Amino acid sequence: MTLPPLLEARGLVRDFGPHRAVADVDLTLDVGELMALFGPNGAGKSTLLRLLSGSLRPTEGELHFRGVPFMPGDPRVARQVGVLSHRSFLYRHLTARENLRFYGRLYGVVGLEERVARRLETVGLQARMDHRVATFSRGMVQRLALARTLLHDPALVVLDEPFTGLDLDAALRLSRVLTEVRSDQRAVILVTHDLQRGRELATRVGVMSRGRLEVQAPAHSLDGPGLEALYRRVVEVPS
Amino acid sequence: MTLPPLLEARGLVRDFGPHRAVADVDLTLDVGELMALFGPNGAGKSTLLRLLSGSLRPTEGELHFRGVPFMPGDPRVARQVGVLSHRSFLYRHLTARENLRFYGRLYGVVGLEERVARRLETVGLQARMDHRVATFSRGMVQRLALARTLLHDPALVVLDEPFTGLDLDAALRLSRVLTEVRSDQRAVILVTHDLQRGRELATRVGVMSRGRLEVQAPAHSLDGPGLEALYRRVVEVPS
Amino acid sequence: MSLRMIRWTALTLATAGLVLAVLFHWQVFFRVPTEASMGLVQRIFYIHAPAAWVAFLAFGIVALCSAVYLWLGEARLDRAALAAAEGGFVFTTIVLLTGPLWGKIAWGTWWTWEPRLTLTLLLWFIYLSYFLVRGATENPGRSQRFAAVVGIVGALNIPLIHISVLWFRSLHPQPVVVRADGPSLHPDMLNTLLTAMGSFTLLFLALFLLRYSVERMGDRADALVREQLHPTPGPTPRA
Amino acid sequence: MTAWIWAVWAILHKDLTREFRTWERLVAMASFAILTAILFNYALDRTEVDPARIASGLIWMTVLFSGLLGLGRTFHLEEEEDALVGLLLTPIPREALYFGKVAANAVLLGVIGGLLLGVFGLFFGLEVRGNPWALAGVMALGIVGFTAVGTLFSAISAGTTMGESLLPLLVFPLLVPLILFGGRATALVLSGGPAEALGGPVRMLGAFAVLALVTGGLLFRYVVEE
Amino acid sequence: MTAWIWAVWAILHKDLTREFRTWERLVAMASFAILTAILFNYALDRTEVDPARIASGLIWMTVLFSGLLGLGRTFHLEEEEDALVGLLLTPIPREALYFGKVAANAVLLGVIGGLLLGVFGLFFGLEVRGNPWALAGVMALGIVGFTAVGTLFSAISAGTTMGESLLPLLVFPLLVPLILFGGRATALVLSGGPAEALGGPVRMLGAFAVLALVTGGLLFRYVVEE
Ligand code: HEM
Ligand SMILES: Nc1ncnc2c1ncn2[C@@H]1O[C@H](COP(=O)(O)OP(=O)(O)OP(=O)(O)O)[C@@H](O)[C@H]1O
Ligand SMILES: Nc1ncnc2c1ncn2[C@@H]1O[C@H](COP(=O)(O)OP(=O)(O)OP(=O)(O)O)[C@@H](O)[C@H]1O
Ligand SMILES: [Mg+2]
Ligand SMILES: [Mg+2]
Repeated sequence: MTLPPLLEARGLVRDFGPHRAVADVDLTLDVGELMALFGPNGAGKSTLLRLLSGSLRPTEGELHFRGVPFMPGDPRVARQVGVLSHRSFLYRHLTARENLRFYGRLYGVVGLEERVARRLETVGLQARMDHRVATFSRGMVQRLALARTLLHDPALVVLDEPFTGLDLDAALRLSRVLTEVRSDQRAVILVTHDLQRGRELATRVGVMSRGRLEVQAPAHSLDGPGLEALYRRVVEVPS
Repeated sequence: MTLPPLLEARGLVRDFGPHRAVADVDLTLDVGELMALFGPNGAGKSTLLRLLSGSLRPTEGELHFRGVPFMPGDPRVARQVGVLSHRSFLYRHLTARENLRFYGRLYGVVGLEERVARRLETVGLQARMDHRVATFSRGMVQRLALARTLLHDPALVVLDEPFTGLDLDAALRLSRVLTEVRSDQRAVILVTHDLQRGRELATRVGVMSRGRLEVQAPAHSLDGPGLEALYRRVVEVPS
Repeated sequence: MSLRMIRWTALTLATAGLVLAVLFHWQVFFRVPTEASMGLVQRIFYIHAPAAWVAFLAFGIVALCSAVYLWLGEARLDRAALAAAEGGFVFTTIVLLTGPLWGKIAWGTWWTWEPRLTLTLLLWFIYLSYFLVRGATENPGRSQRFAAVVGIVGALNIPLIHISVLWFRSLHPQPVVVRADGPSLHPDMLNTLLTAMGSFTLLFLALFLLRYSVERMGDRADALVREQLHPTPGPTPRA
Repeated sequence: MTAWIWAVWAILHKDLTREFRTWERLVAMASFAILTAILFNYALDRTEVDPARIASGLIWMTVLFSGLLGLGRTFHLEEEEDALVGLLLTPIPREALYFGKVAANAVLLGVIGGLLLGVFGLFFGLEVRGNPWALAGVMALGIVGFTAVGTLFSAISAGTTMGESLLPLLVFPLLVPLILFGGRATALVLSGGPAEALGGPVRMLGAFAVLALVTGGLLFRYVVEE
Repeated sequence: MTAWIWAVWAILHKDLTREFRTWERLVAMASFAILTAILFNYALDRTEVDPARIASGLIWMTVLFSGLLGLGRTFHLEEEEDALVGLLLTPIPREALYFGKVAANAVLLGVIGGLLLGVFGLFFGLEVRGNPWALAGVMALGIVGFTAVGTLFSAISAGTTMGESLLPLLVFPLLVPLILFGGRATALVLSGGPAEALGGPVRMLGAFAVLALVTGGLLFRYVVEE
């Protein structure tokens, strides 16, 4: 018997008034996969991720998580998804630790304290954990946001430009963590503008343009120049 | 006779309470230069830029612009500086064009309308110029923020992680613009975590760590691996 | 039901309503006995009360459609609610105009602070905010849900308005029709009232349908724009 | 169910932690309340009317205004870094979020309410100590109703481009009964009126509170869901 | 100098564009004023006092409330994306920024104020048409003073972590005289009192306005200075 895919999207559409941000996207994501999404500004990547992570209601189309259809706000799914968006979702007046504790409680994380400590250590913020987020540098905020995203060991990790503001060291840590997640019967989908880094991390790459997910290809089937060529072809060719 | 440098900083220090974000930085920037600053998260890069651009008052040290000392809020200097920070400085409820017009007026830009149009075109936002910024994607906001920064043809351009959220095309355009600026008897100082891209653009590179500007070197004296080695040495070695 | 049909029914209803309107005006001026205590002005009653009831009916529809809309998320229901709300707003305004006219003569004042009057005025305000909320968000779906909530909560006032005259000592007459022990009216008065009632109801329904069809056409327009911006996909490049 | 309560508590705890770190809303509401009391003192021409006689009404007006000031920001705090989106991505039921917020706001307003009674008692020489329990009870009932409505609509106004300025328009029409009965009940207590007379308004306040909480709990999800 | 005026105008224009793009905010504030009037009506037990007698005081209270509602947000708009920082990086003098903001706020409040007079006139049956010019004058003076103070402090509170809620705490003590004299002047005009009696309070209002504008202009730079 074969298990249903972790996440499956059929005919996803999202309109903002007259503007169609995501147009008819089909996508399946299986455990052990790490998908990297590329595309020009305004292609609809963030909107697609918001749809997949259930923080935005699709205008049309349906979503299945482990074979069961779901709508935004379904707790069974929410518990297993971790999301990093353009904004950090953090409270500027609470300390790093208080932020994680708070979210940990809402996710019903068990053994919260030492889990929080561990995550803070993964992103290298132990030293600052009792400082208010308002005093953090951009990269520190991004690190904390990542810790928040991974806090409850989500089965599906959704990351929108996760490398933003991270220094070399932090970026390296993140790559390592993501590879672990992938190889641990969980799945990752991320958006980035850095083709090479995306390709190296991913098992599969996809390119969006004008709201459409134009191509998908296994990462190993492409080398650096190959991916760039593909990207350019998709973006230039008006579909 | 030699002209004084465009920007000169001596013994810059900035404390946040007990925490010293920038510690005793000396820096001179001349027209025709493009300096790229690197450093780990929390090194003090953004704070340094805020000091140099006069949006933050130094705890100690002094700043000279074309040889004349200045303090934050000095209009003579403000007119000639363009700043891009982590935040966009834009009004979400105004359209792209209204935003640029507004700032253009404040900078006393002449021939505003067609200047605005030109800038919008440089960053490739003509199509969306009459949409409210609130409806923009992250990259679009970043593009508009760049347009705002360059609107008044500043002699000194200060950019904090300007490539954030830009797609390949936009990043290319930006690189081109910056090179123009540099070769046009003006100067640029930017922060980025992308060593290679920074090195290719820059005439000079600097690495910060723990608030200190540890090294400065002409860009051409370093190849990719060389720079990375330098960076690691500076960051690892506790100074 | 097709838009064309909707518009035709609307027109027929409108004509019927107008006919009845003529009829009841004839009754009001030539048929019904003059009420003893208040004299001629009392004849405003035949506009005043029916208007109020139709308004109630309208807001009832708003609440109903809104509730179901929230439940099913069916855009049409939202449009219906909006259409009904505008009708209700109009008729409430009529009540708020005829009331004072009557009051000026019956009570010697345009307005007094008296539960039913105040609550009616507040009802008017609630639906004013109903329209405000619609326009006031970045994304349409959201404002529609907000409006729905306002519409539902606002309707809770209606029973209060009806009961108010019974609960509080008040100038405003007690129910003469809708009361436990049946209508207490001269039969001529009663059937005039009923004619007026019917006329207003038909007119309201006509207005309702017309507005509804207009809203629907708006949706069509959006759809067309979208179709232009995103023509149905051609062959997509494969990797 | 326990998870449910746990979540409510987490929200409450978070809001209060933040509050007692910045004192933001408490300070604002408190000062607003006190100074309003003072201003009423000035605004009302003593020769025309003895403020003490109309105090009960003014108390409720002040609770209302300072309440709006505080409530208006509950969801703004969440909007700052899109934290609200983050909250909605967590598996907690939306109702838990709502009741958590209501609880937090009720606590804040409770503090203010108590303060107000004291202040007005002082300025207008009211007999607050008469039977404080009745007074507290009335206050509490009213505040619960108020926050139940206010929280729901502050979620709406925070979601609009108009922000707080929309809130009063949304809630005032609904709060008339509150002002009316709250004021009447308070007046009765202050004037030491008969207990049975108190029954009516108090029952009304109770009904209002329950109705508000139920509708709020039912509708909230639709307000916040994206 | 021309550059200076140009800048003031740019700010004013920007704020008003935002306001009038959608009349939302104005409508909201206006209805807020009206609703407050209604609530006052209810809060004040009519058997105890005839609101008409104390209307002038209430008018000013309401101006204040609705004003705070709007003022609180003036710099909030700028904070959203750190736009305030961006403004301070432009070569315009800080004073220009201040006066631009004051102007924008004054315009808005002016509209509200006028509306309020109408509403109260209607509800409380005041003789507004008596001599409208005197009324308008008093209103205008008061509003200028109010916005001058309010704008300055809304800048302060926007800078503090406490956000705009801190505003009332900072502004109210200063506004007591405003309410006092404004209320008195209005009362005099409404009751058609002797012109010379009016002189006193009006002069005070004027003094307040001037003083507020001057201090505001002087202090503002230090408030927004990073
Ligand atoms: C001044 C503003 C007034 C307003 C806002 C107002 C409002 C209303 C409303 C909302 C209703 C419908 C209530 C219901 O049936 O549940 C109503 C009904 C009625 N009004 Fe008025 N009214 C006003 C003035 C007057 C005056 C001055 C009179 C006559 C002295 C009057 C006489 C009636 C009568 C007889 C009914 C029908 C009562 C019934 O059968 O239920 N109204 N009014
Ligand atoms: N709330 C909104 N209202 C209207 N249009 C919107 C809204 N949000 C997004 N859009 C539009 O939808 C399109 C896709 O936006 P999205 O943020 O998904 O792009 P993106 O692929 O993430 O771009 P970037 O790489 O810059 O992040 C854009 O054209 C944007 O203008
Ligand atoms: N307002 C503040 N209050 C207290 N500490 C601050 C404040 N702003 C910055 N800091 C501290 O100053 C140090 C430098 O911050 P800065 O933003 O300059 O770092 P950075 O080099 O830009 O890092 P990144 O690469 O993440 O942007 C950090 O440790 C930060 O915590
Ligand atoms: Mg994006
Ligand atoms: Mg930085």
